[in-house]
This record gives sequence, C-alpha cells and structure tokens, in this order.
Amino acid sequence: MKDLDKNFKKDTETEFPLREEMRPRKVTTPDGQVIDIDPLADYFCQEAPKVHRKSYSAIVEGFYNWARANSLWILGFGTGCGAIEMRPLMTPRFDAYRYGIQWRPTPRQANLLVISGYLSVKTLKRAIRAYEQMPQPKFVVGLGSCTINGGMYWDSYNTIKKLDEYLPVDLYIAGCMPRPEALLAGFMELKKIIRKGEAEGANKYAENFDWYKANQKSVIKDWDMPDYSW
Amino acid sequence: MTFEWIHIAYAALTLFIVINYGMIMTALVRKIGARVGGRYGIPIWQNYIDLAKNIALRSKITHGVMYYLGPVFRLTGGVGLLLFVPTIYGSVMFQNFSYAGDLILALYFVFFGTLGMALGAGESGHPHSAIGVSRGLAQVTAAELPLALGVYAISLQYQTLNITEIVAAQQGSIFNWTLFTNPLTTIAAMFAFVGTMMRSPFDVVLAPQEIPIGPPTEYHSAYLALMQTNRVLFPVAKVVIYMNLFFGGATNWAEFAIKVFAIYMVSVLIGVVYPRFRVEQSIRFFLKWGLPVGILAILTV
Amino acid sequence: MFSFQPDRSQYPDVGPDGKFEIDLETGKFLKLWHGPNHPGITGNMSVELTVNGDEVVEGYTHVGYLHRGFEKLMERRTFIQVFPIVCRVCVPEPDFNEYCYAAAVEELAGIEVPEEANWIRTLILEMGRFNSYMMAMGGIAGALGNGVIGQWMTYVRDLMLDRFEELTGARIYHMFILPGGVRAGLPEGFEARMEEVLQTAERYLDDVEKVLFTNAVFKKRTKGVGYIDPKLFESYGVTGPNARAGGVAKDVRKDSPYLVYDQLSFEVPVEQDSDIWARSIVRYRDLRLTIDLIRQILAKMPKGGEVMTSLPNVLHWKIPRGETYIKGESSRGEYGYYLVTDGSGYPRRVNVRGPSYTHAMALLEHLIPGTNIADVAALMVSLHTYPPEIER
Amino acid sequence: MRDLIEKLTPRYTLGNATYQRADLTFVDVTRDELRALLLELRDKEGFTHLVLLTAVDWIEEGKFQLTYMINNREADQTLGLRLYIDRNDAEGDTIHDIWPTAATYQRELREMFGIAFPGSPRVDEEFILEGWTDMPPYRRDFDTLAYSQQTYVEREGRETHDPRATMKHKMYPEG
Repeated sequence: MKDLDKNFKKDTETEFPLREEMRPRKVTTPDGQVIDIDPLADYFCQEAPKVHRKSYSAIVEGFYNWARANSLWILGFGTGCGAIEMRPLMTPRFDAYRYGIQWRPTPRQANLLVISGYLSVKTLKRAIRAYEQMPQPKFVVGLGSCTINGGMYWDSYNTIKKLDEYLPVDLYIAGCMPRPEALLAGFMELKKIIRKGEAEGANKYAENFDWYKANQKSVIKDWDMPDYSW
Repeated sequence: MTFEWIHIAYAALTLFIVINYGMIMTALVRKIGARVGGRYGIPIWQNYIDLAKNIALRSKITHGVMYYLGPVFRLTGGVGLLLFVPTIYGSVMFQNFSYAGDLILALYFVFFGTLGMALGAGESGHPHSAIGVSRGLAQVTAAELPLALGVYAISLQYQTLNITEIVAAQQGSIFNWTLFTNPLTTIAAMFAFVGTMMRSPFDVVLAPQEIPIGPPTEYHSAYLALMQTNRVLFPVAKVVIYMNLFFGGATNWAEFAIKVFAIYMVSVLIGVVYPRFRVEQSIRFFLKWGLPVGILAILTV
Repeated sequence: MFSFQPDRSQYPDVGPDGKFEIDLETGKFLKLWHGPNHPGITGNMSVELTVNGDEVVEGYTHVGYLHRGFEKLMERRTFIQVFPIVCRVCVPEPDFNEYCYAAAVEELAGIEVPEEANWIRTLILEMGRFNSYMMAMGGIAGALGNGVIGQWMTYVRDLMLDRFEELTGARIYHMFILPGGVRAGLPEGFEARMEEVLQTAERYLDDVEKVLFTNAVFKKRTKGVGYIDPKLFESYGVTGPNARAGGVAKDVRKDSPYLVYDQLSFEVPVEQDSDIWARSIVRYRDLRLTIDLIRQILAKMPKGGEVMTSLPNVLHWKIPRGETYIKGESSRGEYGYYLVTDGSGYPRRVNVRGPSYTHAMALLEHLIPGTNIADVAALMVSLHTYPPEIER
Repeated sequence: MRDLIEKLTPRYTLGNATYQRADLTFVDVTRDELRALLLELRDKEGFTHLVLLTAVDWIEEGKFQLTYMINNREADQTLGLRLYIDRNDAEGDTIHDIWPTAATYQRELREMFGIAFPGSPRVDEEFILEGWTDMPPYRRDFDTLAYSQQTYVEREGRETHDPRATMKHKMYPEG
C-alpha cells in the first residue's frame, strides 16, 4: 500500500455552479404567457419533515408494528454490487416472499430501503431522495462491509465510508458480499426490531434533520435539490 | 322490485364476503404464479397484512382533490359493479340491487373506475402515471369493444337487459349456458376479459420495466390501501358479470367460489408465460381478432 | 376534405437534418428518466429519454453511479494487493477481471503458469459465462414482461453458484485466479456434480425454448426491433454476441485463442438479423455451447498436477517497466486489461476495457432515437450491458 | 508486424517499437501524424476496431501518454499507438469522426485526467463524477486516501496494518 501524501490538500474553495436547469429563469408557455420560474422553489415542496408520534394505544401500535414487520416492501433500487444477491432472494432457492418481503419499483410504495453495497456520492444523492420520498415509518438496511466502514473501498475518493452519518440505519448486514442466507437472517432480525417498536429511523431523521443535512451537504458538492424532497 | 331497507344490510354482507374471498383468491393466484416459477409463494393471508400495513403508515402527501378522489372513484366502480349485479342467483339476500336494465349500468361501472383512476393519477403529476393513463385508456377502450358487442349480442339473444333474467334463461342444464348456446359471443367477451385484467400480455399499462408502475406510481399509504381493496374486489365483480352472462351464474356460494376462480384463472394462465404486448400491438390485436368475433357474434344471433 | 391523418400542427417540427429541435418549454416533449432507480435498467445507471408521444426522440446514457475509482485504487496497491479488488469491477461475471489481470501480470513479470491451472481457468471462465448468460436470458424475458423465465434461470444460476462455492469457496467474488495459477485443483467428485447441474440446466433451457422462442408475442416484440446495421459494428466497437447476432463471427476465443481454447472444438453460433430476437437467440445458443464446453474441459483436462507456481516474495515484488494488453471473450464481448508497469512495486496504470463501455454509451445512444418507450428496456437488456465495467 | 512497421517507417516518424507478443505491438507516434496514420491503418491495413483509448500519467517526465489501441481481426494483430503530450497543457486531437465510440473515451479522459479534446461531442459534460471541483482524480498527484480522509467521516476503530511490518512480525517474531 502506498503511503499517504501528507501534502495533499483537498480543494475546499471552489463552489460548484448551480446547474443550468435549476437556475431561475423566464419561460414562455405554449400559449404565449411569460412566467418566472425558480425551479428550486417552484418544483419542490419546501416543508421540513415532521416527527410522527406513535399511536396512543399500545395495543394498536403493537398491531401496526406486527403488520409493518410482516409486510416489508423493499424499494427495488440496486445501489451497488450487493444487488446481485438480492435477485436470488426473489427466486426459488431463497424466496423471501414467504416472509412477506416484496419488491416495489417506486419509493412511494416501499418502506424498506436496502443500501446494497457501497454508495458513490452520485448514488448517495439519489438514495437520499428515494429515502425521503418513502412514507413513514421507513427502515434502512445497510448491506455489506462497504456501508459499515468503507470495506474494500476504504481509500476511494468517491464512496462514503459510514452510512449512518447520512441516513438513519436500522440494521447492518456484514460481509462482502453477504450471502442470501445472511440477508434473510438480517431481515428476520429487522422484523424483531420493528415489532419491538424500536425502528423509528424516520423520526430520528426528522429530529436530527440539521445534522443529517449538514453531513450530506459536506459530501455532495452540487446540492441542487430542496432540503427535504417529498 | 320493491326496495326494502334490509337490502342495504344484505348488500353490505355480499360486499364483505366478496372482499374476503377476493383477498384469499388473489393471494392463492399469486401463489400459483409463484409455483410456476418454482417458488413457495406468499402466505395466503399476506393481502390482509399488506392492507393493515398500508393503513398503518403515518405520513401521507397529496397532490390535490382529484388525487384523493382517484382511488375513491376506483373503489366506487368496483363496489357499484358488484352491487348492481345479482351475485347469487335465486337468493333474496345476495340479489343486491339488480333491476330491469342493470346490464347497461354494469357496463358503465366497468369503465367508471378506470376513468376515475385516470383523473386521479393524472393529477399526481408523475410522467409515468401520465403515460400509464394514456396507455390504459387506449387499451381498455379497445379491449372493451368486443365486450360491448358481446353484451349487445346477448341482449339480442335473450331479448332482455336484465342480468337476472339472462341467468334465469341459462339454468337447468350446463348446455343452457351462453358458453354453449352462443360460443362466439363468449369468445368475443373473453377477449375483453383477458384484455382488461392487467395481466400479460396486456399489462403494458403497469409494465414495471418501462413505466414503474404506471398510474399508481405516486399512490401510497391509505390511498394504496383503498386501491388494494379495489384490486381484490373489482376483478371478482367483473368475473361475476361474466359468470352471470356466459357461465350460467351461481346459485350458491360454493358454486360462486369455484366458477369465479376458474374464470379468473383463464387470464392468469395466459399471463404467467406470456411477455407483454406494446400498447399499439394490443390495440391492433383487439381490433383484428376481438372486434370481428364480436361482430360475427351479433350477426349469428 | 375529411382526412384520417391527425392534425399535425400541434406536433413538433422536424428540423432540416431530420431531427427534432428539442425545446422542452414548448410542451411538446417530455423528459423521462429511466433509472437509476428503475426496474427496467440493467444495474445502477440511467437513461435520459426525451419522448414525443410514445416515440423516443433522444436518449443519453448517464453512468457514474457505481464509480469507485478502481483504476486509481489499483495504483496504490502492490501487485498482489490488487488481486482481491479486481474481481469487484464486474459483478455478474467477475472472473474475467481476475484472469485478465493475472495474465497481464504474468506476462510482464515472466511467470509461467502450469498447464492444469490454464484448464481450470478456462473452466472457471466458462462457468462464469454460464451464470452471466443465465442472468441475460432472464433479463430479456423480464424486460418484456415474462418474469417466470427469470425465476427459472436464477434458480439454475444458483445451482452453478453452488459449484463455484465448492470449487472456490465463494458465491460471487471468487478471487480464485491469481497471478501464477489458481488457488486449488478440482475437488473430489466435482465432474459428476457438475454434470448434474448441466443436465438440469439443459432441461430448463428446453422449457425456455418452448415458452420464449416459440411465443408469438415474444417474436412480435423482438423481431425487427433494435436493429444494428452490421456496417456500424467496427465504428461503434461492437463485439461479442451483439456482433455475432449480425452475422460477424467475432469471438476472441476463436480469433485469437487464449488459455486452452485452441484445444477445444467448437463452432461460434451466428445469426443474421441483428435485432433483439437475433441477439437473444445467439445468447441462447451460446449458452448451449458453454454447457458443451464445460463438458469438454472436464473430459479433456489433466488432473492432479500442480496448479500454482511459486511467486517471488510478493511483498518486494517489482515488475520492470512495460505495458501489455490482455483480452478475452466475456459473455458480453471483448474484455481486456491494459496494464502499464514502471519498475516499482505498484502498477503504473490499469485500464479496464469492458464491452459495455461502447455498447451502453455510444451504441445505445445511437440506437435509441425512433424507438418506442416500451422497447427501451428490451433494447438495453438485449445489448447485455453491465454498468460497473463502464465506470469501474 | 515488423513488416508493417517497416512499411510505415519511411512515411511516418515512428519511434521506439515494442514487440510485446506475436500479436501485440506498441509504437510511438507523433501528434501531427496521428490522424493520417490512424486513417491509413483503418482503411488500408484492416485495423478497423478501436479497442481502447486511454492515458498514462508519467508525472516524473511531465508527460501524458495517450494509448490508441487498434485491432485487426483477420490478421489477429493489436497495435498500440503511444502518443506523448505535455502534461501541463494537456490537449489531444479528437478522433470521434473516425470512431464514434472515441467520444466516450475522450469524455472520460477529459474528466479523469483533465486532457482537453476540442471538438469532441459533449466532452465537457460530466461523465462519471458529479459536482467534482477537485483536480482530475486519475492524475498521479491526486492522493485518493488523503482526499477520502479529508472528505468522508470514517467509522472509529478501523485498524490498518502495514503488510510488510505485519508479515515480518508474523514470520520472524524475534526480529
């Protein structure tokens, strides 16, 4: 392994310019009207996330948690190489459908985001948006060593090293890459956490919103989306 | 038919039975689909859990009034369809609100849900929804043509627009069924049936690989729960119509369960091994095969 | 006069070069992103489509979601430390990376590989090709809405992964081919168990032929769609099955035999139509060929000999200045490693030439205009692209 | 292969040919002649397939080496053309009109090495990196570990062992 270059200093001065399609501009509509558009303000909802309290009745909340645990809808977003072991999970050998686990193609209908492996900065941006679009309560599972501490890519300039700085993670599944059996065991563990009512990542995210945003913005230099996009 | 208040309770009971039946049946159908692929499949009560989960979700967002109303309209279509068709022939309890011209109303309700969904999904503003809606409306229109022609042929055949009377005419022997007395009409209507069940090869509306997943892209939590309820109710209600018109209706719940399942499986068995058509291909398919059969059915009645 | 033609005044105008002048603000076009979070995309990449009605008028591929900077990371690692990370360049078929890197290092360092190791390497590569094609077959059926083929194919792939596990100890990343040979010989009774898997695979493939290749809807969706003019093959760098589907029998295994391919007897399957149908059927026939090759290898290979030469002390292993390029025929086309050394203990530069690099970028962008939205997913899957090898 | 190089030598300034394997040759070329040479090789000599186009950073010599690797399938010959350009004012000539795929390679080189290719389509657009403001990462003076440490939060408790020291300690515990 090569030694660390002590003299290397990261460029912290240069600001990344706002993308052209995100800049405020004047637009002529098809019927001839001229309107001002500020994409960041107009296209997105600006409201910050809310902390959603639990149900007042413990029995109702318990029932809800049981339903949540037994109906995990995973967002079909393969962010890294772990996605290849997600596929056997849907197929005869491992068949996660038996446990109420399903794949949904749109974040609106999913409540479990599986970060399947390393996240490059470019994907992190998409993963954050996907996460924020999911309805509460939502869960995040980090899959593979690379979400835990960078794993193989500990010295890479383009992958994050610690997922829980950027998204509230409920569970990690270690391995490079974890086998389908490990994934199933992880999902079973997640079910236990949910049934105990401890999987409150979304509320944690809302409570520590500023901290998460600061972390995210320290990595993503071209932040051209609203703070909370949903 | 005179109206009595107890009919409302009876109708609610029908609705309850049909929804539960639909929940179990769709789960069973998914299990069968899984078995074809060699999987074990979901638990049979999974639909209930999913429903409870979706109701239990805490945050909801809305895109406007129509967005709210979309699933409501869709469910109205399903409930209305069921309630104006006699579910069990000869039973006072499950006769529902069947009346003299109910066939026309049923045809209207078949389309009603789709239109309501189109309005609601259109307002969600997602391009996938918009594309799905335009595909869906185009395809459903083409697919319903043979059904409309088939219904016309049937009303000519039995000289009535009342579903109860049509069922009554088919009683007695299995060979009194429209399936045997008028096979062309049945074939024409089955084109429409397979075409509107949103299964391969006619599921380009939902097509997860192209426009994931079409009109319901933006729907979540309680909206989705409403749509799920409709998704188990509407196919069953539609199958009830086909059963009444072509397969001799049902005189008790056991017969109902078996017939509905058998008719439903027609679309499932076709769907499980077929890739999907593009939208213009499926429209062409219906115009080329469904429409002539429908016209032929009218001519031969 | 009444005309059946729709009123085209609301439609966008075609420019002098036959292309649309795309101005999103006229409201006549719609920007539609496929990916990165999209089930129809092969992995984590995205295609930015501009559509007019159902027709796609422009498409751009965006990659970089999987970029880890491998080529940079390799420059920091010694030659032996590179070895665990090379396989992670391409997930569904990682062994090609191991082989190409190992062969490049061996050539520059002048290491001889035992004969049996070459046979085992060939076996591993063919097994990897088998897996990759299984994914592709499931993918092309899935992109057209037939999920059940994907179920079967992934099941068979799981069986093959069991054999991988038996041989190498790992399911996905095997780290089995390293400079100097391979880590181990064949375990006891491997051939019989492999034969079982191959027979199961053949049974499933018979079913696939019945369900998919005789299916009218599949024919209708794929024949004549996504046509690549064979004249473009050279300028767009099309290799592998995509070229073989257009009548050009490009196959590195035949053109420039590496490992032990010159001792195996096989004919490269070729189709003429160069559309999605032809590309699917070429993959299907190539998969059959792979099954046959695995049998041949197991029958012909020497057994029980040395599989690893002794390397110099890997901690002080320096390779003199030089450069080389090693290529092989992966399931997607020509896969190559360009390795430059500078006399130090670290590689100066490693460049991975993945076949998807040309297929998914320039070629796809060239093919997309004029297709239907519904065909984009099928087109992309039929090119068989894996994004990680584009951006490394 | 030697025949081809000898045939071309009178008309082009070819330097320093390396005959790496029977089917692989590397040769130095000059920037002015590159285009004509590539066209001749493609049209007359059957080198129709552009295998790859990449760069090597020789920071000690202040040069980038551009490698154009082309392949002749019939003759089973691969030829690597080495072109050295100045590292400080790195600029190459686009060949996207000869091989359309070269545009992608040039986009990558522009982003990863900072080599300009004026005239190449979409060359200045982001290709792999997004929102990158630092120096091009494949340059040798970019230290990926240092950048990573200065940018990303690391989980505490990660231990890194120097392989040499560890192995020495394991194999020769006495020292």
